[in-house]
Amino acid sequence: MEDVALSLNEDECQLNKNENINIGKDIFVLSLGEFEGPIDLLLDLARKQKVDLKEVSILDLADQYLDFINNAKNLNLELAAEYLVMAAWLAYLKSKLLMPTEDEGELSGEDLSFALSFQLRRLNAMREAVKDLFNLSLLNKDRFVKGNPEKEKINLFFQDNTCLNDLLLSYTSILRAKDTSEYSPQYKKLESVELALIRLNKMLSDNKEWEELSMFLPEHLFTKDIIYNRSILASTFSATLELVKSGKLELKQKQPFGKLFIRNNK
Amino acid sequence: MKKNGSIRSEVLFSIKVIEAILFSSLHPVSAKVIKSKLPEDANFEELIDIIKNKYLNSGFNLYKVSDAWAFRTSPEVVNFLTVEKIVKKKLSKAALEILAIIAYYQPITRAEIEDIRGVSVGQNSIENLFESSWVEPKGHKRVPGKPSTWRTTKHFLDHFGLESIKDLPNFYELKSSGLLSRNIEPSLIKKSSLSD
Amino acid sequence: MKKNGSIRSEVLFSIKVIEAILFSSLHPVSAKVIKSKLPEDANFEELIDIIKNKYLNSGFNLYKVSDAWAFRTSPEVVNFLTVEKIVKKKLSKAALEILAIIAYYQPITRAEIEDIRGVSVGQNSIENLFESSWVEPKGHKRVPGKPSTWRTTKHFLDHFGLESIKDLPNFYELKSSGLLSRNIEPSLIKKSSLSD
Repeated sequence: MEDVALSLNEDECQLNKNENINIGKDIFVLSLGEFEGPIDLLLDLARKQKVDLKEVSILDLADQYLDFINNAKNLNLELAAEYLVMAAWLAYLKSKLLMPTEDEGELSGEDLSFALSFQLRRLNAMREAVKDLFNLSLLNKDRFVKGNPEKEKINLFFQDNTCLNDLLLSYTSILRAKDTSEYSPQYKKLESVELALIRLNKMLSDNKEWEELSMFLPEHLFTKDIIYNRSILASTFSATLELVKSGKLELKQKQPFGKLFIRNNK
Repeated sequence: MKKNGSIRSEVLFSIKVIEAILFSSLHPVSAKVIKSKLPEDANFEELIDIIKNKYLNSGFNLYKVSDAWAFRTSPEVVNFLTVEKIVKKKLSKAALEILAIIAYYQPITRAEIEDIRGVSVGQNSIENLFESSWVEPKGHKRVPGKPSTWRTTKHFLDHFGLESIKDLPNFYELKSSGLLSRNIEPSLIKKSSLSD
Repeated sequence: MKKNGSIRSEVLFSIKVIEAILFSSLHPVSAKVIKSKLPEDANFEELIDIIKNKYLNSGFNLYKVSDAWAFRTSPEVVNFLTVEKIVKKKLSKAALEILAIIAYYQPITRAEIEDIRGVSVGQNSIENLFESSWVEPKGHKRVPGKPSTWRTTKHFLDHFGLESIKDLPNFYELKSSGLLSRNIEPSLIKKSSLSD
């Protein structure tokens, strides 16, 4: 909490701050900027009537306000819209007060002027309240706090919030990290084209007749490793094409997807 | 509490404890904190009364601020004190008016403050009061848009030497005159015109 | 100074002034400053004596500091001014890792911990765990340099609700709980029964 003292200047207490405004007189000093909106201006005008706010004549007040606004217009001053809205409303109120209608459901001129008077008295009460508040015994002005507050002696108890799960997660993260460092990918067992070439060369050396290519696959072809089996088929076929290309071998097939036959080209 | 006309020693000791706690603290100390330092069977209200009376004619007095207590120098001797200057933070006239309105009408929404003042309340006005610990939000009003409502803080009471909001100047007079009502409804207009 | 057994009102007022000055001042106040606030004919020594006696059995007393005076809380009740606060905190990531390694591999030396973690262990890391009673030294390893070995404490078991170190889930239990799977998902960690 900030240690601040509120202060209220004497001039801030002045509610009748615009003594120099003379309504309807030749000397007319306009300083709307000093008012916080039309209600503020109205309150100021009401206080000029120098009677209890309860007794203020709303009709007189409306006239004074409208004079004020008209004067401002004559001086070609730009008036904020809210001042004009209030002027229009007061003109309406005035007509209601002067020519009462018996229209049910609409507020009477008396109701409206009471509402306005209530609003003025309420705002005035709050302005007085500000003054009253500052007439109290204020802290750091009339009453003082201890000059040298003693340092709070605080005993801190540290309660460890670590739970077993934290410990285990920490441990397993170490284990996982270690595992990563020893990781070596396992390659699938495959037969290379080079191996198939060596195999075919050996098997073909003394072969002069057409024979089915499947006869040249290794003996234990059908192992459990399907990928390995397929790699043998693929590499054997690739090696065959390689040997045909180099002229060492002849290859024939009678029909599409039919059996392949090979023979030595010597 | 008294035995053969003499205050028992436990009571005397409890009084000492309370005095020391209040004496050493800058801010008002809540009843809850004080009670936590006293024996279970201590009669807190009676102890506070004894201390209040004891310092009635001292250079510093016991003040109640909401549900907390604090020693503050007596306003009687203020002219004899040369206290290290405390930074005075001036609030604008508008801010002071808003502070007073919040104090008297709390809890109150920004829109209601605008109704009373007849002008819009700048975005920062209430926030500034909040940052200086004069006001604090107090939930939302159950109307469309659920606007925040505001109330004054314990610091506000402490600053103006008030025990509670009911001790605000003319609080009861304003209340009974109907001026503390927020809305000017036709029904209210007629009723309060009668109450004058 | 006394008249018909009652202290004169000027004296009472001077006492109030001195009390307020001492209360509100930041530092002990010198006799000279206090005297400057009192009427010329005031008997300073007597006033100070009265005040000293007045607060002899209070929660705070008048102390003379060199040639200055100040109120200080009574040493009798100073313990009641202590505020106890519990601060909840967790071990740091590094400390937790070291603690976990000690728990699983105990007794273990600092060098061995470094081997497992793959990073060096800060000079204070193990000492901090020791001061917080998580681990304790357990003799020396019979290797060159005779390094200290560390093990977890009874406090460690108490804190984690373990009866013995054997109750820590072993490698296979961790594996089956999913904690060791490579792509461990946060949701899995939370769902894991180990958290209970």
